[in-house]
Amino acid sequence: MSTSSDTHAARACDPGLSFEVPPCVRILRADGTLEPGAEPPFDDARAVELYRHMLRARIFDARLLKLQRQGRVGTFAPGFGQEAAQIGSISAVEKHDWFVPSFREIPAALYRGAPFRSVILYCMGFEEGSVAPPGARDLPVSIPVGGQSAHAVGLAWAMRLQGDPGIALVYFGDGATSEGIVHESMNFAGALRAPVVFFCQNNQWAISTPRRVQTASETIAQKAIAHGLRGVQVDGNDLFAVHAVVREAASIARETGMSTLVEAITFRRGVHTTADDPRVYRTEDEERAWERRDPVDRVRTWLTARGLWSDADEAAYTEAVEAEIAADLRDAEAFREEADPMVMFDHAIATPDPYLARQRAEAEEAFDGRVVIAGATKPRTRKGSDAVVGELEIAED
Amino acid sequence: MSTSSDTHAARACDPGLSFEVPPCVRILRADGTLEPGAEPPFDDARAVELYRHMLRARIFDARLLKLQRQGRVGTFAPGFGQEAAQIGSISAVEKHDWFVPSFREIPAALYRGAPFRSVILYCMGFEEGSVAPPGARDLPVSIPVGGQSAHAVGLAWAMRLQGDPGIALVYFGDGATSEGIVHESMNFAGALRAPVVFFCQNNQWAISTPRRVQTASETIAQKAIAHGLRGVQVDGNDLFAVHAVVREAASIARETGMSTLVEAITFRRGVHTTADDPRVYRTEDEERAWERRDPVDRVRTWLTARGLWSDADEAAYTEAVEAEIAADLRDAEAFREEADPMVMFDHAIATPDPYLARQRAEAEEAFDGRVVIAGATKPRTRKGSDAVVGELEIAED
Amino acid sequence: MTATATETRRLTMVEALNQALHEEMAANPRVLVMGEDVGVDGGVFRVTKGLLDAFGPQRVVDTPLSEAGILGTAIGLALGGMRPVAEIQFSGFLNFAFEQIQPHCSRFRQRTCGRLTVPMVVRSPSGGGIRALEHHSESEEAMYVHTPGLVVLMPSGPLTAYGLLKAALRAPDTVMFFEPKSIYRAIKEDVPADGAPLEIGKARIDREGSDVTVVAWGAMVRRAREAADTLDASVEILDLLSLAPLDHEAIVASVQKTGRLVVVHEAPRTGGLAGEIYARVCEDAFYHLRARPERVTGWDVPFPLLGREMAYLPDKERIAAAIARVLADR
Amino acid sequence: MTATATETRRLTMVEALNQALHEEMAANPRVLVMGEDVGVDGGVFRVTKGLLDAFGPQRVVDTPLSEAGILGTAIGLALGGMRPVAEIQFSGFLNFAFEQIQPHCSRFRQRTCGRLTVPMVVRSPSGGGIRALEHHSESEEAMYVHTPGLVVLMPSGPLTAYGLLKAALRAPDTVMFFEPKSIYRAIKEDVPADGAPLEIGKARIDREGSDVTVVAWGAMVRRAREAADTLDASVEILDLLSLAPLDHEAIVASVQKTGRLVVVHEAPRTGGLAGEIYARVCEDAFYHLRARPERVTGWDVPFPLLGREMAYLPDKERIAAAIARVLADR
Ligand SMILES: Cc1ncc(C[n+]2csc(CCOP(=O)(O)OP(=O)(O)O)c2C)c(N)n1
Ligand SMILES: Cc1ncc(C[n+]2csc(CCOP(=O)(O)OP(=O)(O)O)c2C)c(N)n1
Ligand SMILES: [Mg+2]
Ligand SMILES: [Mg+2]
Repeated sequence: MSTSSDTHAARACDPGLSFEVPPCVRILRADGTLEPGAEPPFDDARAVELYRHMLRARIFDARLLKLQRQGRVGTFAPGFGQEAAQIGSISAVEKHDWFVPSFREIPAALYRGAPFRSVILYCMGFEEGSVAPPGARDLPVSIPVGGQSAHAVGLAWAMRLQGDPGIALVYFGDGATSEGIVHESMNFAGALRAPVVFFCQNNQWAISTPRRVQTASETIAQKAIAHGLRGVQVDGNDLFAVHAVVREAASIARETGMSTLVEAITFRRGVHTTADDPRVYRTEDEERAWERRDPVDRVRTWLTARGLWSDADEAAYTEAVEAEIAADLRDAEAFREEADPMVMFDHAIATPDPYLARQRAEAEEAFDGRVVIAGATKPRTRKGSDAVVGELEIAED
Repeated sequence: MSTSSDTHAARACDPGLSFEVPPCVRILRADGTLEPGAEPPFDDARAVELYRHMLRARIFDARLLKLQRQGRVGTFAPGFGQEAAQIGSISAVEKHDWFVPSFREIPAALYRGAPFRSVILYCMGFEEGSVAPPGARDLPVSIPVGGQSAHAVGLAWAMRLQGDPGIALVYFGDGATSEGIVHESMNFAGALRAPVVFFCQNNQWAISTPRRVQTASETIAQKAIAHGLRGVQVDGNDLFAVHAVVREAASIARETGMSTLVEAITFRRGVHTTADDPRVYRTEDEERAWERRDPVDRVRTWLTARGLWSDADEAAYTEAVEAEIAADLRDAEAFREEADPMVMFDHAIATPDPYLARQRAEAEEAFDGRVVIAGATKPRTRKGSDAVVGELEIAED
Repeated sequence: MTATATETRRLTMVEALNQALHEEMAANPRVLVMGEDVGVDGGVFRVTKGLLDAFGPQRVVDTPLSEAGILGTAIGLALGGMRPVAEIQFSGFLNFAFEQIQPHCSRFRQRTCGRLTVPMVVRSPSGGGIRALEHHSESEEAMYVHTPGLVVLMPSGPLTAYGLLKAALRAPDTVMFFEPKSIYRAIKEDVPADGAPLEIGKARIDREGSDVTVVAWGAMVRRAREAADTLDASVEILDLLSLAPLDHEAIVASVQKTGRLVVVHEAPRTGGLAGEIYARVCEDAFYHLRARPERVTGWDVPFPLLGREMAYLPDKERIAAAIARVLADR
Repeated sequence: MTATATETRRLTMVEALNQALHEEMAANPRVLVMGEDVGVDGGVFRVTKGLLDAFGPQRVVDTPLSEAGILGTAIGLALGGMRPVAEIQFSGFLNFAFEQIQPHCSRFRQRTCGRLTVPMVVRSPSGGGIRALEHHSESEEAMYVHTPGLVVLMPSGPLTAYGLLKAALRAPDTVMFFEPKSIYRAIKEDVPADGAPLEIGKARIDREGSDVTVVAWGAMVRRAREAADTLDASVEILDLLSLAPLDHEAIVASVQKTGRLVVVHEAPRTGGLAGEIYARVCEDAFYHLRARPERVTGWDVPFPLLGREMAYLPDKERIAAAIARVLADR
């Protein structure tokens, strides 16, 4: 129950301690060749598969950006330049592990199986885009910076309590490490031995704020030391290294309960969100320097050199992805045309509230004959629905 | 404006780093003798003076506890056992530096010049007890754990902006280091180079929660590493060591802007607050072990051995302090009898609000002929005051 | 409340809450109690006393000192199939966790069209009257009521505390459960063993009357009763119990009957829930109102230190005077 | 506002706010602007554009990403003699700093009997209507109004934004300054150079009328105007500007004149400020009310993603219908 006095006696004469952040891990160099003596963490087939995921995400990202510029979807946060960090990490955990994204993880979400349609719907502003299939261990986008880190700790802890071998992999940025909640979460993970991989994509910028303004610490990885966790750095534009480092962190977490903070050093090559203009705060030189370290090019060069990928493969795959996007976009736009505004009443709360039901009826009346869905063209006709607001859903426990 | 690409290139190949928490500093051993080769950081006269401050605080603490048990003052957080940590640290900074307490710093506040009367008034529940003299750089008690750490950063930064050589010394406990705001504050201090000494009294307990449950980190000091600050440990029951360590931290802060987190290893010998019962969560063994390391006894033994202090001195000084307390207590109890409830209206806000003025009048009416002050016996007679609520005070800028 | 068991015991609110926790933890292995000092210490008010011994350290967990961490982690637990009961030591410190409550507790359901939900209970002692330190006496229920997606409950005595906490532990939503700390030990009532939960969203008529409706909740119900006792009038006292959802029908029905309204709350006047109750009455009983309604509340100033606490909180005298004025109006 | 200078320019609200900051920073060397992306980027809405160049990095500071850190540090700056203007990027993220606002901004003055005060401005874009991401559209003014010790302001256009921000920068208290982001660039008005501050606590009659009073603030003032334009009635529109303190007299006087009341706000209905306004009217104009008042508000659900935002926010049609109903009542 209480700490023994001897423990305290020992504490009062601590002999001094030293802590390490080991050298940053890299396997695949920017020029697409392997570091001497280093090997990919998986076989060729898997390398091709993961490359396809990276490429698929990049194609979608570019397409979504165009759609946003055309006014067909709303604001979003592109993953351009961070594909290795995301695909490398998410592919290193199991389907059974929880995926806890921030707001920039479209590539990782696609890897987990989110259809383009869902992402498009979300970007169009429909909660329906955040509905993961039953049983999927994927959280939706979390916009408030850092807050999701605590959810990961709770999920990991819940699994441990239920004898479930899963862990939680949570994403956030360099800027997020200034939010207290990220520290509270790491501290909880340490104190409760909840198995989490805290995956920080240090993409050098938090909107216009550069990494060095964000914190005086030499690395992000060393922030783990504050909470008794492991802290490691990895070249975040290196698919192989990210995968290897996260796989190791995941297995340590799974086996020992010890969490790791992984700092993946990468670069946001695009805009922060579509509302942002990076030219205001950074130089083309910097952008070009990171273009040379591009994560997608790097793997393509390596695959091509090994004869595992060709320009023809690239063209064919690109075409297939574009077609898939086009189909899903049509679908999403059709959905929007029919979207029901009343959904906001139906999922606000499950506890019955007659006053809310009355507001629902008031809304139904007010919307009649008008267009109340952004981007839709058809006026809503009163459906005469008599759904009961807050009808008690069957609680799972 | 923006980070150069070369900086980033360098970042991506960080060679690994190591960080130190140096050995815990001790000068005066628990048995009242000096560590071999160690010297007090000040002369004999100052040692006596600081001892008197420690003793004075301890006498007052015991008296206040009795008053609380008698129902004459409300709840408070005793400093019993932490006198070396507090007097050692506060005496190592200048009057001109900001003193930013948590809720357990009565000893430090007394050192800064707070009269017993003020502390008693505060414990009786009167804001008047928190009014420092004009120009004093003392913040009032901060009850919400950790929040005051950010104020210290702002104060330190304000001084730097105004060309003022001061620094801020902020107090908090081991438990507070789990609050996000403490990390946000350390990070701000690092990022802005605001000169702060973060002084953590690790007294082994946060109410009933032992240090090891609070965090998985080996030390509290290492939490500084997360934010690029210095982190050091000191025997918090050693007046000399605490003074020396804080003096150094203060002078580094003053000269370079680099902040330090000092972990003073100490023990709360008494109750958490007067509402707490430590027997529920800790053992007598533990309490006895720390009794042997008592900070006051330790200095007394040393002083006595050097012929600087005697039992007669102790008795005479104790008597003088008791008399001073008795006088201030009488004064405070007289104050209470006459205390004006309307003060809460007068200092809530300075912007005029007629609706608040109306509530004030309503209150004045409601209080007439009744006792509305806790502990007072006299009914209030309507003073017919026509004070204007929210009269604009002269803003200082 | 319909007692389903025969055995009843005379309990304080602390004991009644403790009993509800014991029973629900025994019945549902997913229930887990967490917070600062809830384990070994049994909570600073002893509400969780004995749970650690009964259910072990896996289910009764002393956490690090961080409110956002507690509630954020509890959200993860709830998403992961557990049913956490998180204690925040004093409701004033919920401020430190608001970043998890509004953005996450209140929104996961809508965010995912009902696919992911956060059924959990946030227990917190609230209100003044115990001569506590600064920040230990706030009544901030209005801001949670104004946050859609949350259930907000406040019992007024041992029996309602028991029934509401049991209901909270079975509710499909995040429940903010405010415990009026000044009556933790002030009242004893007969509480059944394994009693039924109360229905969320239903107010209780504490006392029937026909001349004036006094709406109150938490510790103020008792205060209203004391005030009514001093008056020669038929006072109906409505004990809200559920602040979100509000029992709109009960409020409206009572005022339609009495034609007069007094609302009492500890929170500051401006922006407090009295305004909402006025609005509900204006919406559905406007033409029944026979007199200007009144509100008796904390003043629009920060809750003072304990010396002036009595001068801050609505008391019997102020409530009685307001009722009398409303009765005398026109 | 009385223009004290002759020169005026046609400005958007963003430009007017920017001008006010320029002028106040030039006039008072203690004013310092801080927050996420306020420096190099000029703020995500460009309200602080050009300030870094004009006043340098000591007075225009890009901070780390932490709202509690920003406001807590700003409190220290204010206590230390500076006059910080802290920007919180979106008002939804004020949740992350509530632990500094309620416990400290609102209380230092009372805590020290006026000896230590926290005169500072917390600027934050608020409200919906710009098709933003989740958490970027909230209207949470009611919880700040319900926190004694704070001033809460919300302009309704460029000119009021200018005058109120100047007032905020000279006020003795912490001012929560909410900028309705949907009208940042939607309206242009003539704004004087070196104009006078507006008086805090005073509402503005946006449009005089005699049949019904519509109380609104922020972006809803314009919406109310559009609604009134569709009706054949003499509508008085009261633009509150100052939410704390509320201009009680102006509200009461208008309803005493018209006898009818509609309140419009973006925030969810239950617990929103409409209730408070009903209460004020009940207190001082109860016997003048000739019809059941109405409120047109956001629904009691979390602010939806942009697809359903139009269905959430009060619009011209809903406001006009409510005014018509109130006019038709009895
Ligand atoms: C609590 C909170 N504060 C502010 C914001 C606004 N905001 C969105 S993203 C962002 C920067 C995040 O930077 P980082 O953590 O490095 O992630 P990145 O965008 O680079 O992926 C900010 C300030 C927010 N969403 N949440
Ligand atoms: C934000 C907040 N949460 C909880 C509390 C209740 N509380 C007061 S002191 C305390 C423990 C503090 O422990 P520590 O920081 O170690 O300081 P100590 O009391 O040991 O001096 C707690 C939980 C509080 N005052 N503020
Ligand atoms: Mg970033
Ligand atoms: Mg402690």
